[in-house]
Amino acid sequence: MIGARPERARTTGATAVGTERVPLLEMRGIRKRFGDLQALDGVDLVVNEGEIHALVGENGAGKTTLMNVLYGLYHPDSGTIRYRERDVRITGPRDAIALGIGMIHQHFMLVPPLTVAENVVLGDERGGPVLDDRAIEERVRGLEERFAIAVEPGARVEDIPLGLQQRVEILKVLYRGSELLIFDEPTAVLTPQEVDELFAIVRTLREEGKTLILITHKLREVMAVTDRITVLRGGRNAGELVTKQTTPAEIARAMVGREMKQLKARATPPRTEVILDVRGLEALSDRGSPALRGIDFEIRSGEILGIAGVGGNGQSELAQCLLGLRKVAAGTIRIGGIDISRDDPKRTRARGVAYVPEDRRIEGLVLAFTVADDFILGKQDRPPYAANGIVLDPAAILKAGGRLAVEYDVRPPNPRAIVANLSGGNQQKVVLGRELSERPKLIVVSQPTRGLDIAATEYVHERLLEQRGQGAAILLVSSELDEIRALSDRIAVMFEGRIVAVLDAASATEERLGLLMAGHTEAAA
Amino acid sequence: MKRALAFLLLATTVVAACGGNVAASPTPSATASATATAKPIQVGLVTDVGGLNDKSFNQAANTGRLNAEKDFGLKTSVIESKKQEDYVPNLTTFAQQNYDLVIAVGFLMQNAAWKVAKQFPNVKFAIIDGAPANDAGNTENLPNVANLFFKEQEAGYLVGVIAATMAKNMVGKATHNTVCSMGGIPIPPVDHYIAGYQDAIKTISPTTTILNGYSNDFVDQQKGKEVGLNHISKGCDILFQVAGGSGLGYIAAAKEKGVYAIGVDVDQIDVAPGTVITSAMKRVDKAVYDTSNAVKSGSFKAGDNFFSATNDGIAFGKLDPVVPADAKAAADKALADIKSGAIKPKTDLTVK
Amino acid sequence: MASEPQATPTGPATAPSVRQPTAQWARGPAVPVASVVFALAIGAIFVLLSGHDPIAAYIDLFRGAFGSPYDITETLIQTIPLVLAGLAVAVAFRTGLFNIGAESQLLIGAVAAGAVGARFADLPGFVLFPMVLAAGIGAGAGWAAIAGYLKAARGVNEVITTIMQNYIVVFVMHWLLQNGPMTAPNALGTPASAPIGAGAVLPIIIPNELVPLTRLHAGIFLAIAAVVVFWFLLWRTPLGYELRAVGLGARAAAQAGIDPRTRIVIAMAIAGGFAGLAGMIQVTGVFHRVFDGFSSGYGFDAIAVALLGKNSPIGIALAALLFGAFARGGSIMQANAGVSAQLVSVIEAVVLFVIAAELIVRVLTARRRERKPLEAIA
Amino acid sequence: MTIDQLIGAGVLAATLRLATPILLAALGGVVSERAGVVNIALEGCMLVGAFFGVVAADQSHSVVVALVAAMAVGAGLAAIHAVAAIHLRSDQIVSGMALNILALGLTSYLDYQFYGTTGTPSDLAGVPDIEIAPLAAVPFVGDVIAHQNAIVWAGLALVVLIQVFLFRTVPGLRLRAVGEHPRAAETVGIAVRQTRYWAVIASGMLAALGGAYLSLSVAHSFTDGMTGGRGFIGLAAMIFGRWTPVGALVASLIFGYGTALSFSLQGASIGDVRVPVQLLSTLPYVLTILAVAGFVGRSRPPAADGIPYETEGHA
Repeated sequence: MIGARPERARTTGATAVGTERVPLLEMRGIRKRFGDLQALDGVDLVVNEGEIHALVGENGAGKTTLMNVLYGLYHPDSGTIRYRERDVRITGPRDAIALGIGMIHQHFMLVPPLTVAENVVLGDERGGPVLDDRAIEERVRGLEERFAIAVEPGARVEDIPLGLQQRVEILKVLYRGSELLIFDEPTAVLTPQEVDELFAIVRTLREEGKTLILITHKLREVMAVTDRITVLRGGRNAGELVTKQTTPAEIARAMVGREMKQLKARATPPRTEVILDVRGLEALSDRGSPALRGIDFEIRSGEILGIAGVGGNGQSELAQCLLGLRKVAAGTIRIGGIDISRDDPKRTRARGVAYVPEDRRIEGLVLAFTVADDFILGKQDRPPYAANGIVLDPAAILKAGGRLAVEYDVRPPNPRAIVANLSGGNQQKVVLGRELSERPKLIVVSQPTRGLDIAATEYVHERLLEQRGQGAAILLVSSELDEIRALSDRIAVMFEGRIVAVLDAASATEERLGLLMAGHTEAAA
Repeated sequence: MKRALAFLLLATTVVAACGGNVAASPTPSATASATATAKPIQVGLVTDVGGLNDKSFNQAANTGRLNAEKDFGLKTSVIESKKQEDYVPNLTTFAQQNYDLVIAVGFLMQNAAWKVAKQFPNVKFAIIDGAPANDAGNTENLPNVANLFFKEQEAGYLVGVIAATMAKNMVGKATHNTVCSMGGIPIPPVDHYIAGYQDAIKTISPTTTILNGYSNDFVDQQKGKEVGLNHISKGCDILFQVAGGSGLGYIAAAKEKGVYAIGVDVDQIDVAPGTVITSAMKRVDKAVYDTSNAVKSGSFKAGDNFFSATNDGIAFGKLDPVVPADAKAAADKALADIKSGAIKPKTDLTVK
Repeated sequence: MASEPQATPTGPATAPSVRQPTAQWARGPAVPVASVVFALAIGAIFVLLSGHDPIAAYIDLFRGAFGSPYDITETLIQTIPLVLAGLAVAVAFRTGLFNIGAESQLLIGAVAAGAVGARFADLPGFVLFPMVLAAGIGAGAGWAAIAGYLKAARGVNEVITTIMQNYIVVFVMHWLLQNGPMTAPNALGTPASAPIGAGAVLPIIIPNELVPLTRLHAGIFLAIAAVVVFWFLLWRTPLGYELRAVGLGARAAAQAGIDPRTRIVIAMAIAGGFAGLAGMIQVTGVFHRVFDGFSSGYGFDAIAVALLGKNSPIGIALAALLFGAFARGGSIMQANAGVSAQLVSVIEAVVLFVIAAELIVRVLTARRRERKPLEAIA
Repeated sequence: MTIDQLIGAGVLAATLRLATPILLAALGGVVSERAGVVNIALEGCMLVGAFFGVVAADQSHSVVVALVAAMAVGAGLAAIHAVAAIHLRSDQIVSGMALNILALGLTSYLDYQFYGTTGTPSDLAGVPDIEIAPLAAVPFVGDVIAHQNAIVWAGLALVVLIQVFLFRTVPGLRLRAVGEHPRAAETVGIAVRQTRYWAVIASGMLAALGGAYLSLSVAHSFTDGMTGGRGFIGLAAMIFGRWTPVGALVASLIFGYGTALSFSLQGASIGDVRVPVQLLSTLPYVLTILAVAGFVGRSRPPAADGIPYETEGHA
């Protein structure tokens, strides 16, 4: 069926579920430098056969770099890797695959125009040079049955939701008979139900004798599913823990080296003035199918409305419609009573709408620009940046850039720095500085903390709450339910282009939200 | 990088290996510092944008230059113009270096030659296919400029006589009584050839069908060939090309389909033996050769110098054996008649 | 990062050309100079193999380009249209567009300038010259804007449109000038228009007493002005900022209220305007009428010039000067050293390859390069 | 204007002939760009193919040797581009433009050195036509396809072959993966750079075959710059055809048809007005723009097209 390796895995796996374990993998003293950055500074990692091992740490702690070293994508400057008690040299993914190491990447390594089955078998197609679609689809189907993972093998990857794409990634690894599976931040894009399904798959895999490394910074998941924990901080080991004998607080301390702040409680209730009023909004997706099918909601001054939902249920299109980036097919969008549904982004923004887009690297920022230049994106034709709207004033731009960089804690606070060279958190601060600095009435925020470390996440949240306090209406789209629940006054759940429920934050339990997001409206009501 | 170097080395080796084939490379000449005393006569040739490899009059002019260098012991050089704006500086370059004769090849240089020749009254100039033209576009003859004109219509007429005779008598593969021509672009020096050709055919064989076309290109062979195939499909079996490199494609069409072709400017009998039956020759090489000799011997004549049938500046080329004696005789007679003035070939197209 | 596929609305080919706009020149002159030397060394092999003395040939090359005041002015005349056409390519590059059509934009600018200059030849200069200037710039701009419009409205890749436009203009010029509507009744027997009015002619700027025979015309001031305008437009106006934003991040620009579609049309129009100006200058400064097919490839050399100059104003001016020097010096090299004109093209290509492809830098750094991981900089 | 001038067998046969060199260049573009490398040096590859095909035919008197030599030199020129684009991660447009200039200069120079005074030999071995005797007698169809050149058929066969290769074989799947998402390809053990090298080299060979078609099938000689921008038109045909071989064929045929019309309509009138022959020549170009604007519109290149792939350890 799949090849010879799983047989061996199964026999060894039978003993591995017990407590006495042999190390499957030993990485010792791994160092890796990128230019001025010492990404890994003598890291050790020991993973026992048959366990689920958590590799935790903040963004930038070196988790992914370490795993890329293991997978052969980077070569360590020094350090040794032992696998199955043999020293190994992994010079590329091919070596890693041959050893039985597989990786489920955080940014999926899938080729969007190819089918699910083609992606699964890519690089190890078997059966001669001719591509036999039916044969590979059959093979993939067999694999799916064995591990109870369901995806349509003939579907194009670009057409299926992220949750299913992740299953394709898992299938790719299983197809190659991997015994050691590395999951890099696997839950970032999943709904609670999908997370549960993923963990079910994960446990099945362990029962099948696989060994798993789970890279994450979500402590709840660490506690729920793993056996042992390695904590990294700043490219060094910061703790080896056994899950059953530790607490989330202990892990968190190890990760950040300090106590975490608690979000400030929402001090004031929302005001009464309605800022945004959306009625009967309809719009088409890029492919021309209905993406929004009649959306009604309003947001008041000083209120945060969270939008929960599985990715691809219309959240992005909703944000784009509000900004004027997407054509509104029907319905109205009123800001302070004025319909802006036919306005382009320039006019929309002139009405006081700000936007923190989902993908800051593509949509939020011009990466090749300087910090100062990115701060004025969209304001380039206004004083003080352009006198009379005709001539740019570089001195004013630079001055404003310096001021905003300090005000929004961009590090280094150098307005001439190229944005592409900043960390993700600092890039997001540039976006915030641009969008929030002119007292917007409505802020449309999409995935504001994706990929950010804890400190940057806290910073973003504080800034959003500060805006709320100043009376802005905020629409928050996020796939992080924790974030939505922590920040929102009310939570709207989107499913298939509709808002299926609007809940008070207090009554929005994770279970209820999860069911609504999955389309079980009656069960959750 | 290693591969890149290896390729370059390969390429250069090819050059080196084949270098022996090079017939005549231009001689490095003395720099401007040479003084007028006891120096050999210097002749500079400036081509138009067609370049030395145009399979047409630039190439012919260069042949004349090289022959003159060999036969008269001259020092000669050539500059290929890459753009029209290069004409003035290129002519000036030779004039500044006190060349004795500077030859501008092609009517495109009439204005440029006028400008430069006025600045250098002590240097002699010659313009192939043209006369000095002032900025208003009017011809303004200068005492140091020879205007070398050719009567292309005469050459066209001569080959037209051969084509008409063969078409009328259905000689060899010429069985459809249809003859054709193709120009590069419809401009006077091209159309003069074709006008003379058509004139001869209308005169000698009025029943013969005449077609004419243009490739709209002087380089692209495939375009020339397509026009040729189109003509052949309409029954043409004698094809006269006046289109430089593109015309080679017209000849290729004739060769492929087994019909006859007529070359232009230079003797193109060797381009496709058995296909090319003759050529309408414009002896640019002779004009360059003669003018160089005239400078050396002191018989340089400014103003219009006509190269025509009369002084063998115009001729028809070598004949393929298929050309019957009566056709040759008719052409010889036409040549004599043109010389005597009894025939004056038209310069306007009969069939466009 | 390079390995992350990013579907941006800009063309496929353009992205690499606009990254790190000034990286190389910023490193100082050592690398470009070393590159030229290296390229000349490779060229010397060819010269040697063709049976000539490379040292003498290069001396002629240099003397031909810069050996006397006259030579310098001739080099500058060659440089002027290359600068302007280079700017035309660069404006588009900066906006994320690949303008292969500078050639046709230049030609149509020349045709328009020539047509107006000849039709209203009797008008006084202060009326005629602005008309001719506007005609040249306007025709180039309008023609190029078609490609921009088709891209913005219909999604037609500008590479297709501008390539096709190049050919269309060539044939339209054939038609206009070969016994066509613009052909002069007294056109020297050549395909050419009537001369433009004296009022439209750009004056020679250096007295003949100083540099005998020089043709250097006031077009050089227009070219310098254009370089300044290019810089000012792109780096000192909101519009230029918007064009650069669209070129470097079209989606980010779009969400910030900068509509890439309108900017694409504007950028192409500006590009065409520069190229049209180049054509207009050739007509008013050099030919004083329109000749059929007078440009043999300025528009293509311009791509090389823009890329060699890293799409920066000074870089383009220097690159154009280099190409101009090759063009002028190459003629002298052929006249004096007898080196074939084609070899100059070969050397030119090697220079372009070595400098613009940053061959030396990249060979030197090829082994030291490491890709920063996303996480490391995130 | 007659029906025969518009869709006669002669026009259609000419369409095939005129489409072939553009098609081959476009196929080269498809292969290279599908793997993620923009190869604007197609024009140069065609030109060296045209020239060295003639040189080899002259020296060897063998068509096979000539075609192999043409494609080898095309591959060599493309290999330089590959080194610059893949190994050195230079700007791919710059490299391509430089190689175009190099090819034009080098072939003109060598042409003059080899054949300047004599011209290309007239007895040059040419690529033969393929006569399909059973079809020759069939009206119309026979006139269109019974006497086409071997390379015309080769071009059509290559459309099928490359279409099948790209979309129905394992190496084709890998090549597309490399052009869409090289990192994903690398993570499953595909050699990204090696794949790209082969693709670029293959593109040079295809373009060179197109050049050899011009010199060895059409003209039986070489003239300077005889490719006349067909490499660039091939590039346009590739985009027009949405980076697929079949699409490139359609685009090339439309362009070839426009060109064929511009010849067959010479002398035709619209009403009483004779269409100037020069304006007829704009037909293929206008037709192409109209076709793309009207029917094709936005087309999406391979996602990693033109972006150098950076990885550690292979430099």
